[in-house]
Amino acid sequence: MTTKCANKSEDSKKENICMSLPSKPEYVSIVRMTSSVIANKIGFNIEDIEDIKVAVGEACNNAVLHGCDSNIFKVEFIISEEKFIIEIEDEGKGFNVDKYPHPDICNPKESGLGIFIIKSLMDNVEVKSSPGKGTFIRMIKFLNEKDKAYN
Amino acid sequence: MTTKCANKSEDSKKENICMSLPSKPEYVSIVRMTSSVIANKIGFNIEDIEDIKVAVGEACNNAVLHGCDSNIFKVEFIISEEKFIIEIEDEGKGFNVDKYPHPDICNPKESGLGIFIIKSLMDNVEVKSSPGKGTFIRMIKFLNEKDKAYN
Amino acid sequence: MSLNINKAFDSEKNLWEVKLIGEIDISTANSLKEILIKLLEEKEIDIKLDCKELDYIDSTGLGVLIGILKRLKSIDKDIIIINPKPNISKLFKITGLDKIFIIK
Amino acid sequence: MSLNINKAFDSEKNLWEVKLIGEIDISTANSLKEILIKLLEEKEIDIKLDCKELDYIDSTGLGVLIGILKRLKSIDKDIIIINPKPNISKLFKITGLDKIFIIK
Ligand SMILES: Nc1ncnc2c1ncn2[C@@H]1O[C@H](COP(=O)(O)OP(=O)(O)O)[C@@H](O)[C@H]1O
Ligand SMILES: Nc1ncnc2c1ncn2[C@@H]1O[C@H](COP(=O)(O)OP(=O)(O)O)[C@@H](O)[C@H]1O
Repeated sequence: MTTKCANKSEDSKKENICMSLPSKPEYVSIVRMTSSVIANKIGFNIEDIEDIKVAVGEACNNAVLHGCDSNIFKVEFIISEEKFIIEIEDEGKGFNVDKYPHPDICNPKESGLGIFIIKSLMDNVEVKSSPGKGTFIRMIKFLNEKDKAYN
Repeated sequence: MTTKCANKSEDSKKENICMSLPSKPEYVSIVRMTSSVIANKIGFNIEDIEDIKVAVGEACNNAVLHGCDSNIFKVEFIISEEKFIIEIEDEGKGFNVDKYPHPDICNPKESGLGIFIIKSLMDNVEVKSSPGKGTFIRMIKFLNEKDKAYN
Repeated sequence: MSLNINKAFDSEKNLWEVKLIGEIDISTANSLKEILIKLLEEKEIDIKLDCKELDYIDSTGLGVLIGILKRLKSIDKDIIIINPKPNISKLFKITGLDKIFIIK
Repeated sequence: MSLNINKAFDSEKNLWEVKLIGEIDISTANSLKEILIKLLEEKEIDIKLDCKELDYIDSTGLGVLIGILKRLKSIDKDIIIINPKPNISKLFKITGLDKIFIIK
């Protein structure tokens, strides 16, 4: 077994779960499920859990669709008391983050909604990509005060 | 992100999912859930999925209970058409696999059932352990012909 | 974790009634596309999608629906979406697609 | 993904009726132990466990039940398990614990 994951961070209150999976469509739902199980454990409400599930699904779709065949993609779940960070990384073809197509409702297209949906559903989204090397996306959902109190 | 996983094996028909998690009780159910989602995708019947879930849970319990604090444990799911292999590894205190306590129904004890349960539920179980270094357990469930045909 | 699709021709209202059960995602969107295209090859009429038991849809599923809608709009036909769950309505809303699909 | 425990005193049959809802595992077994010990501190009588809505148990949960049963057996009392799901019955069977607990 060769999995290696630091599972440590500056802030000792944070805890990490790392996954790596084959870049294939049939594995995306496993990551979605895992993200919703973790979000539920952290204490997010149902709407937030759904948002996280969709956003994670979209990022995995991109990793798989634009990743290379017979490759893998990696997911890291970073759990703390007040937020849930999810990082998804592929070694696919990458893209120019400054000029990918944005959705235009007057001229709807079959593709180009993924990142827009992620940004709409999550509180904070960061995308880094190097053409030819791969893509990294970090998304954050903050736990609202009400759900925190409920924990 | 530092996850590293080969996700490749001699047999190209095999595919791997690697996870690493903090050695804490609250993360065991995430691995259980993930194992049952994967088993379901492979095509196992409900009874087999339950068996896999319990066996994986028991192995994770041991990794967490006998692992070191502030450490991690690793899980690898190896998926192929005819079987599901799960490997669980910790860097905990290890034990002597030739003389750990076996259950005795005439004198039931609060502990010592875990490995017995795993061996009862899975088709093939292998345990390797080095005192002071850690423990590795590999368990296999074969897909029966009926479920294979159903796929 | 999978998608079931039940289809029926409603001769009274002259439309395809399609029940979506399960999840539309990257691994199931293609089979939805194939089924809807086959229906339109048989008869190019309105499609009513009953989403009562649809638990999940993502951009790959929305993309399929947009493609089919464009084809239908070009002959003045529509896609009507009924009974969407809150998470599904939300996705149509944030993407603005609630303005081009008929959602009931 | 969690455990709920409802407890009631059945004065007619003089036993504790405990409903287990959810999952007993490494992260919830301890709270089960504490609750059962508290009940026995109040009254050392038979415990009836209704497992109709118990979805999962593992060796940590079985260990708790064994510990409590040993204490009860020493004063000739019992644990009675009712309505176990097939996966739970199976676990009692393969461990031989179906021979020391009363399972209905
Ligand atoms: N992980 C990725 N690797 C390579 N290119 C990507 C990745 N994610 C997004 N892109 C590029 O950005 C574009 C927009 O992505 P997105 O908004 O998710 O829509 P879609 O994937 O449906 O086209 C994609 O068409 C693709 O060119
Ligand atoms: N991952 C592990 N690391 C260290 N010791 C272990 C591990 N797994 C099992 N053992 C040892 O083997 C014994 C039997 O394990 P098991 O049958 O699972 O029962 P239990 O964990 O309930 O005691 C344990 O008590 C422990 O001493």
